Amino acid sequence: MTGMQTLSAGLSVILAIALVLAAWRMVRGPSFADRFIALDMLTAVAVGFAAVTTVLTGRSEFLDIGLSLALINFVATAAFAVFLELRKGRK
Amino acid sequence: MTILAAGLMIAGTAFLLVAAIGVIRLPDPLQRMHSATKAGTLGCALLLIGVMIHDDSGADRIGWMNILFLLLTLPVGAQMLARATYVSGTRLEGIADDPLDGELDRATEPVEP
Amino acid sequence: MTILYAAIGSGIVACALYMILSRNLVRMLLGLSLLATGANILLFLAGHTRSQQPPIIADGARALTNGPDPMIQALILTAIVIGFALTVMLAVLVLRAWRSEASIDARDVGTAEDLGPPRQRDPADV
Amino acid sequence: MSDAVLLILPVLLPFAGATLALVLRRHAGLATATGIATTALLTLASLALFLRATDGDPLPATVFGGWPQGFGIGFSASLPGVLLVPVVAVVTLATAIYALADIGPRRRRAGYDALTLAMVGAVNGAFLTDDLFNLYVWFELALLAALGLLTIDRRSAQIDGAIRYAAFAMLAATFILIGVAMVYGITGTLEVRSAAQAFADRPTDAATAIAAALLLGGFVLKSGLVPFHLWLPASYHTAPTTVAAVFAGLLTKMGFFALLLIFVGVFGVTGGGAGQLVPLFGVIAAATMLVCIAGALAQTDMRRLLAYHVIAQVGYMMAGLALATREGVAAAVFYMVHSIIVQANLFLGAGLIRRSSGSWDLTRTGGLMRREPLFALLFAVPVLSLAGIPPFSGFWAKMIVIRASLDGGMAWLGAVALFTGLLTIVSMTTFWSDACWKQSRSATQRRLPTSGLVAMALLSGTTVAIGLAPGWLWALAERSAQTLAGLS
Amino acid sequence: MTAPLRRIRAGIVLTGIFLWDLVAASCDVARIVLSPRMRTSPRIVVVPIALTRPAAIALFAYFVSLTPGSTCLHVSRDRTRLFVHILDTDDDAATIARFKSHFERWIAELLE
Amino acid sequence: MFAILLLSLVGACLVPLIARVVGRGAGLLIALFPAGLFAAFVSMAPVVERGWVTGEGRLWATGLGADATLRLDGFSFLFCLLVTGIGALVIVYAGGYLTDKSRTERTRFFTLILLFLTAMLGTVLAENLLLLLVFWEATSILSFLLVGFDSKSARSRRAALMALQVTAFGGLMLLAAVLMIGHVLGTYSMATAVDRASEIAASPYGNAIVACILIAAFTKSAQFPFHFWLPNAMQAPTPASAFLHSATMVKLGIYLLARFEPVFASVPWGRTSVITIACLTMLLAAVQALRAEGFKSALAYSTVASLGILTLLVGLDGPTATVAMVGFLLAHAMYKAALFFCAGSVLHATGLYSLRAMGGLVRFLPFTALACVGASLSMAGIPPFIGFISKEFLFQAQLESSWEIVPLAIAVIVNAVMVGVAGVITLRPFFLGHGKVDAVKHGETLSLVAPPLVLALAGLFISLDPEWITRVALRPAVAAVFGQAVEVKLEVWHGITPMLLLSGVVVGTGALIVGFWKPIHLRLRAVDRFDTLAVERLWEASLRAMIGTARALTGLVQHGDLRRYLLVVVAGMAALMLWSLAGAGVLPRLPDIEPVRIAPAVVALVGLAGAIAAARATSLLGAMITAGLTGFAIAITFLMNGAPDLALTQFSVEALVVVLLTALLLAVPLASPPTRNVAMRRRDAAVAVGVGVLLFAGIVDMTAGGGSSAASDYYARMSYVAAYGHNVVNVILVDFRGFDTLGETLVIAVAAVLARSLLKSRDSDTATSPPPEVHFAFATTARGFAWLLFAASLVILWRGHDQPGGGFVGGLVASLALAIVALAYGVARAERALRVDPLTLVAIGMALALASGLPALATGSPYLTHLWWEPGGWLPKLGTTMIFDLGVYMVVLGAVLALLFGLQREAAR
Ligand code: NA
Ligand code: NA
Repeated sequence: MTGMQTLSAGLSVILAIALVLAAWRMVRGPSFADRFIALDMLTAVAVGFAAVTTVLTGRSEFLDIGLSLALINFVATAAFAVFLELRKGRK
Repeated sequence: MTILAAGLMIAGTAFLLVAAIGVIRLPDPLQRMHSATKAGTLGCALLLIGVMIHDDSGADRIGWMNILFLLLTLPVGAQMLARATYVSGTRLEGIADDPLDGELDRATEPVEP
Repeated sequence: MTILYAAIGSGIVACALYMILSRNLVRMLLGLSLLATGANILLFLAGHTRSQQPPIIADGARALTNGPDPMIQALILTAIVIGFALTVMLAVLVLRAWRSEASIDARDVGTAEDLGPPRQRDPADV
Repeated sequence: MSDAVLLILPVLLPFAGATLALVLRRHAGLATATGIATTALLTLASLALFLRATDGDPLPATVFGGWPQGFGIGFSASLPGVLLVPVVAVVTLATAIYALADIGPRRRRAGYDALTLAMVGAVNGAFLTDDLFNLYVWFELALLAALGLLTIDRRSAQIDGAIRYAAFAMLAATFILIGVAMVYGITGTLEVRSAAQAFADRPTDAATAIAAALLLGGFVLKSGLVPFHLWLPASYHTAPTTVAAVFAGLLTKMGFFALLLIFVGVFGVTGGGAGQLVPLFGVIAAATMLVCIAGALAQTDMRRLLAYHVIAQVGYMMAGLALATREGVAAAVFYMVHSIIVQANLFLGAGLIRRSSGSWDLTRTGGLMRREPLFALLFAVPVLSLAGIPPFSGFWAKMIVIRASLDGGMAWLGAVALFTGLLTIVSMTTFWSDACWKQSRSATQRRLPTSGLVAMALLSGTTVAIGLAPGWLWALAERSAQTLAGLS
Repeated sequence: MTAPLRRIRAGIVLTGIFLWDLVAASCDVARIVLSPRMRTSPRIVVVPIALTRPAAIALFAYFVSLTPGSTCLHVSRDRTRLFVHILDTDDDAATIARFKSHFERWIAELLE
Repeated sequence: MFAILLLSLVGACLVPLIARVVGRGAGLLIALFPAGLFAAFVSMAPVVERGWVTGEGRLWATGLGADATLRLDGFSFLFCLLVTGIGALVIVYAGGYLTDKSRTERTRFFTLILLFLTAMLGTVLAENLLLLLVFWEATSILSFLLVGFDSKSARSRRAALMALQVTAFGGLMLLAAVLMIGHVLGTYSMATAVDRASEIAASPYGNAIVACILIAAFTKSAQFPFHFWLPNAMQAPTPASAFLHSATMVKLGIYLLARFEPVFASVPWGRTSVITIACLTMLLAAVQALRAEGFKSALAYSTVASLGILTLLVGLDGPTATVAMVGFLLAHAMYKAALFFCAGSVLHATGLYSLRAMGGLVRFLPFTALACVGASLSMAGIPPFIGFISKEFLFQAQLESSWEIVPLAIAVIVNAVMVGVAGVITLRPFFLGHGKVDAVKHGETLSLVAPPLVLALAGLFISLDPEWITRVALRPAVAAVFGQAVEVKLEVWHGITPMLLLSGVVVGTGALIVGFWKPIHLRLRAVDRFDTLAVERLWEASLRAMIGTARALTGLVQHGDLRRYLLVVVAGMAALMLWSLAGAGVLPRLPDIEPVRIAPAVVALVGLAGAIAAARATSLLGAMITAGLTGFAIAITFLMNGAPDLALTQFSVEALVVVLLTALLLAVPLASPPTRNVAMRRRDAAVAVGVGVLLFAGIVDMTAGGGSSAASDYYARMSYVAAYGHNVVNVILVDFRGFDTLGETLVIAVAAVLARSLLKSRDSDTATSPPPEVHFAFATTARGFAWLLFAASLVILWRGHDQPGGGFVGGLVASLALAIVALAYGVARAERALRVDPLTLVAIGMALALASGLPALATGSPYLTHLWWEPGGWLPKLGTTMIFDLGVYMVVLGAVLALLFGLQREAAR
């Protein structure tokens, strides 16, 4: 294992902690908005994971995933925002 | 170069962790959002730049596009979520006078049951 | 690692089954979606994979060496998409049920079996 | 036509037809024409395949993509698959004819033709495939198509029935999926022959035990066997007649076929990792027969009554499998062929009765003997056949199962089958009498459409033909059992 | 200066300001978050918009939001006011002025 | 012989068509057909006298053990003569009797009768037991149709169903017996079965076989406790009653018993049971015959009694019993058929049912009266009629057999009652009570009087000159049944014997009964215990109870609560796995312990936490988001374990699920109050965890087993070399296992069709609701994002063969592009932006995917063999896989959009 790989493995642990924190917010809420804010956080963390995995494996294919992830999760966020706005009028 | 890459990666990861801590610690959703989307973006970007410096296997183009997409999507998503948060009646901490009152319909009760 | 993944996959399946047993149709639907996710983890273990390399032949190489089991990944991919189609299809059904019964409680959505009491019928009355 | 083409046609034709029907969906007439034409071609192709596969000169398996055996998905031209494919085609043809009167432009525009053809293609795929995961895919396709057909009128009962069906089926699908993946994880292959080989060579381990249980549970559910049968009487009766007929004919049999393939073909009923489950088969079979015949006796709604009979019949097939003998498996195959035709026919008949008397309820039907004597005659065939009266196919089917039970040393199972047979007679004769014999108690008295009678004649004729020449089918069933057992 | 050149200059300046703001404000956020007694004074402020083109307004809102510590909540229907949520500020007027001088001016140069 | 049977069958279908053309005389014409058959059999008499003949054993269903072997011996021959002879008379009679019916109905009747005749011949000629069973059941079905011939009458239908259900029950018992015999002996030959009777009795199935045969025979021959269907079956038109329910079909039980006498005699309780049942039947029938009010019902009960006598005779040992049985069989068939004809004529003429209402009919029906007298004398056993001879044999057989006095006493009583009944039915309607009937609806016709007269006279002539019939029919029959030749001598006068004395007693008692019929009759009728004791009610009550039980059971099982249904499945699954594991008797092995990688472990645990949170969530939205968290974590897990394609797909699917489910959640209430109480939740959790634990055990064991896949290795080696792709997963999807993908594509397409069918809103073509008000920034940028996503999807599609991606995920991403448009500007705008109907897209995609495999067929390769073209230079290599993947892409795109647009529209309503 090269030094960079060791570093990446260490960084991935920190990322995992960030993931746990974001997940905590997602599970706890309390509001729906909180949960989706946590999703945005998760997106960033996931891209981070893609980045460190790239280093760990020496394969750039994983970066492709991060690329799409930003776009994909944007749609989820948008859908949720629209949902919240439309939902407010209904019980 | 490797040291620069490592430094950027460490800094990026640190920012991501800080952002995550902000998401936990800050008191209301709008404030948490600042932390999540902006610090998160920066952290990701730094991390990716570090990776690109380290890795010369042709990931540069993808890495930069990755940063670009994050920069494009996260702020727009944040704006939408922010407004939705406001509109859906979520309790906001420390907002004394609300200039949006009368401008946007706001649910009196939070949508969350 | 394998044992951990097996435990987590099984745990997700258990949670999903618990949700499926709810009478709320949307919870049931979410449970079924979760079930597919949990199953995929278990499927992944059937590949006996311990490599973190992608199943993609590197530039210049002619064959995949030291890669994970690509077959099981192809199967999981198929399973993910099928699970997705089924979940959405069930969502469509639940929405229609809500439209016609104004309830998502399975106890209220029972028209299929609500044929009234079976007519008392005398075998001699033919 | 080359052998490879012949093997793919039973699947490719319906799918191509489904695609065309989807393109033409806005024009009900063209969609109908597509459906009929495809079905007719399918019948010819299936018969051709059957004749070619049984002409003595072995028909090689095809691996799609042209890959070597074991490295791609293959179709084998072996029994019982090639025997069931033409049976499916005949039922499809009959229902397509029947649909001319039953399925109107609205249902056509909602995709009736595309959905039916997709389902038939899936059933054929399941009957022909050599690959376990491929089998799973066909089950999913059949499930979705079935749900589409079930809800084609968008009635709330249909939606509810579909939810019940879907919930069960998705559970089953997951269990099956995990089971198949475990087979892969244990043996490293998905191809039935290699998997069978691998299981034969190794001692039973926990993984095999769990995988076998998962596959058993999943396919028991798909076959509608007790205790996982509850979805079937909760949903089948809500479907339009034609659809219910297709379901009754094909779907549960597809599930049972999978049980045969896996527990005879892959595990080998007497050992190879699943031997510990075999004692349960008999219990399942007996419980299915008894619970479901009770269900049938409790009903006066024709569709529900028939739905219960559908499962009770699968119980007989399961009894054959439970014996874990070659004769028992052959009996199950024979029973499948008989049951596919008769069950579809009964639903078609019920639909015509409903059409004529305006009610699904047997206490309000009647008078068809007088008004439609031809119908009464045609309908008597599946009724008597299901009741196991000679010389119709059901008599032989039942006889073979009971005989196999005796030979297999499980006389008690034969006794249960016999008792169920008695109750089936009670149920079916009352059914016929209520529908045809007694006076009509309803105001509606519509004439029956010719297409409906033609469809029934086709199926009744087949039933009579099997009944008069059972030896021919029995020989094929025995060869099927041999082929299946040869896999393991 | 010709229009294209002005635009290029505006673009470069905007990028620079934005990068600086991103880093600086992220550090601010980090400081707030990591401080043991975390104290923020969030505000919703109204920023009057001098821009007219929708794309320009959207870009303005985007820059405001991309900068850590502020998020555009809403654009008034007549597109004259921007409602911005600010994570930590004591002086509304200064914040508004900063938005206008940092972003609006250069966006006007770039797009108007 | 086979030819006769076939001829009979064909004739049964064709000959009755005469009735459609010819009116009144049709019966006489049609009767020529059975008469011809009769003649044909008579012409075979010399052969039968010498022994028996075997029919052709046609190869029919040899594998099943069923062949078409026929065998004509003396006993069969007797039946054949009876069936064809009486059949001819029945048809003649029916021609006169059914004058009220339409031509269609008469044709139907003649067809049924002739078919029945064929079935009877088949039953008695069959040597193969399965063949016998086929014909046996056919007689039941035809009897059913004939009893219920007048289907307008509820009584007829009820009687018909009862008859069918009882006899079909017997049929099943016979089936069981036959199959058990086949199992024991390995053959279905009746002759073999009789030869190896002791072997059958000694087998473990011996008792069961005998019991089944006895039940089958008792149901068919209306023995106690199955006797009740026969009197009810009198709802049949009288000619049918005469034929089926007295002369022929009901004797099939006797036929069976007689054939299998060696078998049941080999078990200790065999004869006792037969004789006991016979005695019970006789007694009961005798009493009921006296209670009977109607002409036909009195005859019916006397028939039951006669069948009891026949059963008794079969049960008794010794040659004389056999002689008596054969003789009585013949005599009874003749006189009872004649009496039924007379009863039918009376009914036909007067329309009256009750014996007490009739009287003085000799004035109107003189020839009928004459026939009735003749037949009754025979029935009463008055010399010189044949009935007398048979009765003498009866008593002789009883005296000679090894049985005690009880059966004898019963036989005496029963025979006395028969005398009484014979007297009553002759005297009361015809000769007593003049003036009760003033006029009749129908007079006598030749068709109506000839058949009974022929039979009555035959009864007389046979007894006066018994030589011919003894030689031709009786002696061979006795020999066939008894197994060896027996000297049979029929004589009216034997001299003073104990039998004659008994006959005297019988006749005397009978005369007393005739004299005091009315008081006895009324007295017996007053005792309604006979009604309540009637097994008929028991049968119906048991049917009712059975249906009640069925209903209760069904209500218990099929209660309609989906939750409990699913609990059965989940718990059942757990039970199956547990059983399998325990039955295999193995414990799961543990895989080698590897070092835990912390980050992936944490990520996966987050996934589990999400699942637990989803299970505990109190709001649906919370459950959706936390379930999404699980999906997200699992996607990262894939990412970190070398599965970029899976990660990408899982991420896309999670996003799409959010988009689609938020549309659903817009409509339904978000609050999810508990639908189960604490106990239910605990139980559910326990069951769910049980499944989880068992799955865990299996999976862990599987991973411990290790393993490698030849196919996977092959794919790794050949993906680039043979299929031109770097991304092995994608190559598997589009090429190695493209057929799976094809099926999966269809799954998605079908989901789209379903969505369209369910969700197509009525106003979809007209104006839609205004687009939602969204954030200005989103409204301005959404279009750009959509293009970006679309471009990304094309890149993913194009690069899929070599990089992560492919048609599936490309399609998913492309649908996200339009989802953005729909979210920002409304569904209608998104639909316009797409330009084509999503379903059309699906269809085109399906066509492409299906067609991409076709070119290979032209080259003789299997379907889906992909063709590649390498133009060289800077041009990329092109293959049909690309068409395939493009098809997949389009199907996924179209299908997701159909679902999405439909859901959004429906939710916004
Ligand atoms: Na005897
Ligand atoms: Na004696």
